[in-house]
Amino acid sequence: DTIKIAYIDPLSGPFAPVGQNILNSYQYIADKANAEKWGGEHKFEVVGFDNKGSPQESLNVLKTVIDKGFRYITQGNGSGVGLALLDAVNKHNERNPGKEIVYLNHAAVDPDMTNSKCSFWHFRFDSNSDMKMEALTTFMAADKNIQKVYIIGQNYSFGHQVTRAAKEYLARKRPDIQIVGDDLHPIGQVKDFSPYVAKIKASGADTVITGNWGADLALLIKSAKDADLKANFYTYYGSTTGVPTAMGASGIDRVKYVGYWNANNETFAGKDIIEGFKAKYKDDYYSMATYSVLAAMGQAVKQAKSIEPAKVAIALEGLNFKSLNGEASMRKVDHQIQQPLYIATWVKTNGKDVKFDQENTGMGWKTNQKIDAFVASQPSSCQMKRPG
Amino acid sequence: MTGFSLELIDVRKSFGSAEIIRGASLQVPKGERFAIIGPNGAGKSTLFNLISGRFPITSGDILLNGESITTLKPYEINRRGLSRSFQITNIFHRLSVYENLRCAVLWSLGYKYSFWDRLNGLKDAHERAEAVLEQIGLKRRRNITAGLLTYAEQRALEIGITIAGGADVILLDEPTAGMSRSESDAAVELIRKVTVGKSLLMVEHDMSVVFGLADKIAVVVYGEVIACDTPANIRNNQKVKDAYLGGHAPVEVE
Amino acid sequence: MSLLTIKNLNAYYGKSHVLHGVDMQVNAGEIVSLLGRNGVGRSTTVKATMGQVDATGSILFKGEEIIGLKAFQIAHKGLGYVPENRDIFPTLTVEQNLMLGQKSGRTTGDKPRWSMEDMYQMFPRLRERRNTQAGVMSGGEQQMLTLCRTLMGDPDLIMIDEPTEGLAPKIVELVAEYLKELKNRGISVLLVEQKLAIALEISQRVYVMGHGSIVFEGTPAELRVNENIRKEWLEV
Amino acid sequence: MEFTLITLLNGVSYGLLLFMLSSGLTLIFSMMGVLNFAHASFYMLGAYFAYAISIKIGFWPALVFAPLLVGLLGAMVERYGLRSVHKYGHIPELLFTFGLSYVIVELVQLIWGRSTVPYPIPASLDGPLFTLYTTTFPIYRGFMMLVALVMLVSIYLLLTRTRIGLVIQAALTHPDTVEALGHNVPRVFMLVFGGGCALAGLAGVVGGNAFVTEPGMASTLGSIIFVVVVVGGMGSLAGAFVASLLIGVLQTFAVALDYSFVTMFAKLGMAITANAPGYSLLSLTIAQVAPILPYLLLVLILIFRPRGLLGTREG
Amino acid sequence: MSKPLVFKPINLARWIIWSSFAILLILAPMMFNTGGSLSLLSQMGTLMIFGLSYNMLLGQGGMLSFGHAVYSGLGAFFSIHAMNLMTAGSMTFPVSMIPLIGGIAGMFFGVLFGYVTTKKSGTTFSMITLGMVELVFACSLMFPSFFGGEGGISTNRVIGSSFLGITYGPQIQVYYLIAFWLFISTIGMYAFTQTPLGRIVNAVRDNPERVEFIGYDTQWVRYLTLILSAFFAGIAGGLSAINFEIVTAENVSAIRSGAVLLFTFIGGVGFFFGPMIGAILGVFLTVMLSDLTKAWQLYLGVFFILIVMYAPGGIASIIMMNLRVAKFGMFKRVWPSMWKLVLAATVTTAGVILAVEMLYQRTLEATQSAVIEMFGVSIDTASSSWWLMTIIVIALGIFACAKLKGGFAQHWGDVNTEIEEQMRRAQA
Ligand SMILES: Nc1ncnc2c1ncn2[C@@H]1O[C@H](COP(=O)(O)OP(=O)(O)OP(=O)(O)O)[C@@H](O)[C@H]1O
Ligand SMILES: Nc1ncnc2c1ncn2[C@@H]1O[C@H](COP(=O)(O)OP(=O)(O)OP(=O)(O)O)[C@@H](O)[C@H]1O
Ligand SMILES: CC(C)C[C@H](N)C(=O)O
Ligand SMILES: [Mg+2]
Ligand SMILES: [Mg+2]
Repeated sequence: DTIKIAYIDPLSGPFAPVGQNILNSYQYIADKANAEKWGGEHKFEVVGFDNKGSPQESLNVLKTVIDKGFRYITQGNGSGVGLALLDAVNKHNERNPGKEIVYLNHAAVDPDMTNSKCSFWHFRFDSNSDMKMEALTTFMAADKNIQKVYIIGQNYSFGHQVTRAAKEYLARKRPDIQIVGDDLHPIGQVKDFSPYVAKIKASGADTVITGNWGADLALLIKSAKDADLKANFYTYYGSTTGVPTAMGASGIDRVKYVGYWNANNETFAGKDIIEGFKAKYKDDYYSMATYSVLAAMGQAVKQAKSIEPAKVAIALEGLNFKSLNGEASMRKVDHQIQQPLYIATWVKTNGKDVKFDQENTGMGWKTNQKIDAFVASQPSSCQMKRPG
Repeated sequence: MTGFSLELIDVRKSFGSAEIIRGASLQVPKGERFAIIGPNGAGKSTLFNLISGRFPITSGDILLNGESITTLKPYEINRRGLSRSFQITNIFHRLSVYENLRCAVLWSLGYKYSFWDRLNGLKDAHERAEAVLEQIGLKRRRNITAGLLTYAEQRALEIGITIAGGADVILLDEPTAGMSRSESDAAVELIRKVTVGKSLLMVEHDMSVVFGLADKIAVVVYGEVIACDTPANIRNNQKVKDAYLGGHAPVEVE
Repeated sequence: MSLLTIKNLNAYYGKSHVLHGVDMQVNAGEIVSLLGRNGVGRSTTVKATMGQVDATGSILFKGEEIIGLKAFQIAHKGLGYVPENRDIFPTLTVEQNLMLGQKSGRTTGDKPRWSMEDMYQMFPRLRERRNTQAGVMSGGEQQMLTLCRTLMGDPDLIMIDEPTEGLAPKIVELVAEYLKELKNRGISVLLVEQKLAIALEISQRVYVMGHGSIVFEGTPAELRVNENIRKEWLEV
Repeated sequence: MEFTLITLLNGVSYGLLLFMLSSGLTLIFSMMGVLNFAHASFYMLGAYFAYAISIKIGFWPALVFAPLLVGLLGAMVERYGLRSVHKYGHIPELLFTFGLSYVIVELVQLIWGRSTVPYPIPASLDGPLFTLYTTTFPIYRGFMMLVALVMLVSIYLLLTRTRIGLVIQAALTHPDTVEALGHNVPRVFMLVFGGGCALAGLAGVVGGNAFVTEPGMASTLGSIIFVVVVVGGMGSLAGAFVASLLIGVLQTFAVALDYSFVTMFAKLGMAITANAPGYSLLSLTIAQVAPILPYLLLVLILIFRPRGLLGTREG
Repeated sequence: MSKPLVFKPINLARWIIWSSFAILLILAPMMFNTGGSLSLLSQMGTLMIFGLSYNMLLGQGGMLSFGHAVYSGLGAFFSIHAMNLMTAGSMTFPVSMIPLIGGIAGMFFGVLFGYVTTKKSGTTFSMITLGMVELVFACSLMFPSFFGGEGGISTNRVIGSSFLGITYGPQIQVYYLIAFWLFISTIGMYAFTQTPLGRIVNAVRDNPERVEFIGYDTQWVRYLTLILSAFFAGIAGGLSAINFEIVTAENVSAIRSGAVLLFTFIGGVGFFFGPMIGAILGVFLTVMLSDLTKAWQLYLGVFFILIVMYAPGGIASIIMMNLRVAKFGMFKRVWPSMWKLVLAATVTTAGVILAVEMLYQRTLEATQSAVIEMFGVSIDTASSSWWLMTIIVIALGIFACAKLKGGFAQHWGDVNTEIEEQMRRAQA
């Protein structure tokens, strides 16, 4: 049978570039999975639906895809949307027993989704923002040069989570570090970051932590370069579509990111995918969660011997599987994936440890450290209601 | 309480530094028809605008039925029983002729801002509108959109809207402008008919209309009322001849 | 010498046929009046000549066919037009209104016949109000302004639609004087008038129009004696 | 001190970019009465054209040709679209441009894709212009300011030395009469619309690489330039200039100020705790309310001075 | 807009129209019973109320508002908070009446904001509403406890135990709730057009100055109308809160306000029912079309521009014009030239759609396969023969349109002049 997965993410509007890249990634991996029979005799099909970046529109799309017979949905671009979908999926499953749907989350990383708001029908294949912050601060703690930190983020749930976690964890690990300022700006609306940069500069910060993504990150870094801000940037999303182009050489050695994968990893795992993807789409493969989702799903349907969501969900719980960053597992208590994390720095490619560039800039990410799954792991407050 | 419907006491009006109305005084007794004549730019229309509340006055006083109305808004003045027409046609061009008139009667019948009355159920408004329609001779054009009327018909409608509310002081600004002889004769008849028992103040350049209709004529020159008298006296007033009439015989019939 | 010759002019508003073959002409140095009742199509004739109404037939101006040309092209050929409903530009000042009367990109090198100063001398009232917004001027003042505005474009033939409408009797006389003055300066005038007395007094020839075509052509004297025409077409 | 100066400079240069954008809009709006909702889209086109041209023959030619191209396009839009809508009145005109903005953004994506295009600052303008204390001020920002000023002067000359403005204003009420006076009204309309669009295009050429060239760049700037035009006074170029600077500086400074009622009261020795009534309102910092300031200004201006700062006519 | 159309449709007793409307509402879910059409119908219903309320301002009052979503959006937020309070047990209220809370909230803000906005009219009014909506929208991110930040506020419409089996869980129940409110609101708003205030606001639209001289304060007229319109907008908001079970900041945004303006205009502002057609099309275009094609915004934009350019009275006026022609028995005179033009236009449209889809495939989807399925055939976008064919189709279509347009315009014009002539004679 065919396992039809509805991809509900922005395919138009300001966030379309990221949405389109990830959809391509999914379809590329699906082709690979089908060729390699990851799901046994079952095939994967990922179909894109445009939610225009809006929670409300996503619920519309959700209704449509349910009517079209989809039983699996995947989403990731924006925790605001994620939370709305989570809620709607819960309601749907409650009202339509026997016709449940499963939400495969590939990137919405608000910790609440696997804590206070956790759901049996939701599985997250990205490490949540607390886990990433745990890794990031662990890495930062070792750097004695870091004295003054400035936190800047987008004014929405994910941005708030990053700010909170950064303060909490730094205070725990390096109480000597001073938080010299924090800012939340409207998401996707700021054209000129120079006032923020002036503020950062005035604060004397040597390090900036930001969860910004898309244009918000690109513009921030550009302004920092213009004003000659000599601070290092610790980001979550330096490697997403558009950012590498925008920062170009100005980000060299200054910008780092924390994520679940890096193309230039220790073994160059996923090399063939990156190359194949680039040949096909003239774009970079960076959303490795697409691989994890299909790998886990394939294994789960084989285990469940069914593609019925209720059964597959049970199989997914606690599943151990191999992903491109090594061994990963879907923790049963909260459906939060446990996987290693990478910290990498933007440098010129050198053909040795930095082979792959991004967006044809001639620059790429050099792995600084691979952090084991347990280091970043967080306790969960999830009280999951399981069906039956 | 004076016997005047309308009284202007030393009214002045300046636009910027230019004083346009320079102490005009005038008394219109109840039930009389007054014509205002005067050279172009003398301030006749401006005077109307002051009386009807379109512009605030600079100094002086205007009394309507003995009460000052200088600080009131146009709609408040209208509610006190003064209604005016415009030199340039000013109707509701996308509404039908009938609707134009019905709108004009609503306030005076007390329907105000009502959104609970059914318009078609208001018999009194309907009857009043129909009556005015009859009076202004537009019965046949009842359901035509007002914007599609001919010029003369629009002028008639303009007068209709002005009188529909039943105001007892009526101001008409060049009601027959642009009409042909026969049309303006008809208009004079109409005005005569609808202003019976009311006070009328009318600006006109057409001397046959003025002398045919007015009980008294006020002459405005440079923002002042230089004369106010019966038509016969005005006709022979040398000052008026100099300032306004020129060599033309006042009643010109070809 | 014929300055303007109109032959078999038919004009339409959308589908409604308003002019049915109008023939008339204006000679250099003449004042010609076009008379008729309301709505017979006098304004339409003038508008069609000016290219503002769809028309067929032939209109020769200084020997050139101008039918089908755009209004601004016709204006550049030296035809001036004063519309009946004044059409002053209300947001501009009096002086700006006059400035717009001057044609853009004038080619003739010689000095125009009229300067702004001439206008102010003709109607001192306009000078007083030169910096006032034209929209607030009195009806009569606006009438003067439109006339002057067209003169500023230095036309050879000026078509004036009901110039005395809304003017005080004394000013009406004044306008009549000025029209004669125009003629003296070598400008031809095509006058559309309602006030018979004036038209007959100042024009050399008159046309009477009825239902979209010319029903009488002659001198004022001829019209005065032609009871029939006056009764039937001029409703006196 | 350093902070204040730099922030002021930033505010002024941001304000000047706003001015570049709003000058074209003001021009079109004041003259033709058309609220061009697609104005920001033409700004975007300017950036994309400049990108396309600059990868072929360089930035400097792009600086000339891209605005011309955008202007040409604008003129064509006027000629084949707007002109036929003109007779229905201003609302349909506005709606036409509203629809146009949808179409342009789609076409841009169709041609250049949905992601950011690499449109860099030319090497000759890259780098610091001067250093103020420790902060560098980029050459490119200086260049932007220069272009804006040149633009201001040339529009001013155009408006005061020609009658174009008068012709158009008059044509708004009586187009036939203006034509009968010998002015080619349709052509003037086309020129003005094209010219306004070219100005937007020029802003795009300069703004596109100062910030980012991407399909969303139009919608993000769209409403703020309306604020500029209205606050300045519809139709007043000087007003648009003042308003641009005002809003630029206001927004830049607001972002930098972390004061709220809570901190203010704290300075006065009053502590307000999180459970005081209206705490969420009182604890908002100026930086946080920065986004609403332009709109607040707009509403206040419209209530208390509907003509705008330097406007002459209302509505 | 253009020349007002004087024509009353078949002047049958009003109740026939209303009862067929009611029957239509009842039967609609049975007629369109495939998959998602129920939720589409529900959305259309809410958008109809919203559009009708907007037209109270634009069509009837001549007030071009860029900020109408403020009222529906705030109505929706109040409704959803009420529902959440009910879920939490701190409030009891029948779910069916929730839209009333929305309406009252809308009205409250109408009273508040309207006082400021309606002080002015014309462009100034438009601009203040634009400022107002941006202000409210920007505020929405500042007060996350009320507006829910980016993610919005969600709720569960199934509250308490079922009443007569109605839980509002199943979509069909929600549909009927919406249909009920739509019916009531439509009657209410239609009735408004037949009241003194409703008529005076028409007069204010046509000529505000004169209204002052027949005794009315135009500011009050606008203000009261806006308040009433905000009430109905709030009802629409309340219904959308129930339907979607989520309300986000975009509900109070300029984009939402622009959308209602767009759809109301497409439907036609000159007729009472215009916005209803607009709502049907609006939902179709934004929801269905975006599923069918990536180019939906392009089509939407082009379609809208065509309407503005060629049918500024909206779809409603196109329908009414044709009905009028038919009623006067002259349809057969236009039909011969009409069907040819329609055919040519269809061919052109098909060609253009083909070209656009192929282009999209070449550029944005280049990486997928070069083949797309359209009109039931697979098309190879990489082959030049397909492109050649498409271009020929478009060229032929445009050529035919250009040739046939004149003839049709001629016939159409003749017929309509004749009708107007007949009507004039009937009047005289
Ligand atoms: N709002 C205003 N601002 C400045 N000047 C004004 C204003 N309104 C009127 N005026 C001036 O006041 C004078 C009187 O104008 P008004 O319209 O009252 O004249 P009138 O007597 O009605 O003339 P007419 O017979 O030509 O209509 C005119 O010179 C006019 O320009
Ligand atoms: N824009 C128009 N659309 C349709 N019909 C029109 C239009 N303008 C004028 N008409 C009609 O054309 C005919 C001639 O009008 P025209 O204006 O030429 O008359 P006129 O002789 O100048 O009369 P008036 O004394 O009213 O100025 C009239 O019957 C009029 O109703
Ligand atoms: C795609 C990601 C940038 C989305 C982001 N991590 C969020 O949770 O909102
Ligand atoms: Mg007057
Ligand atoms: Mg005429």
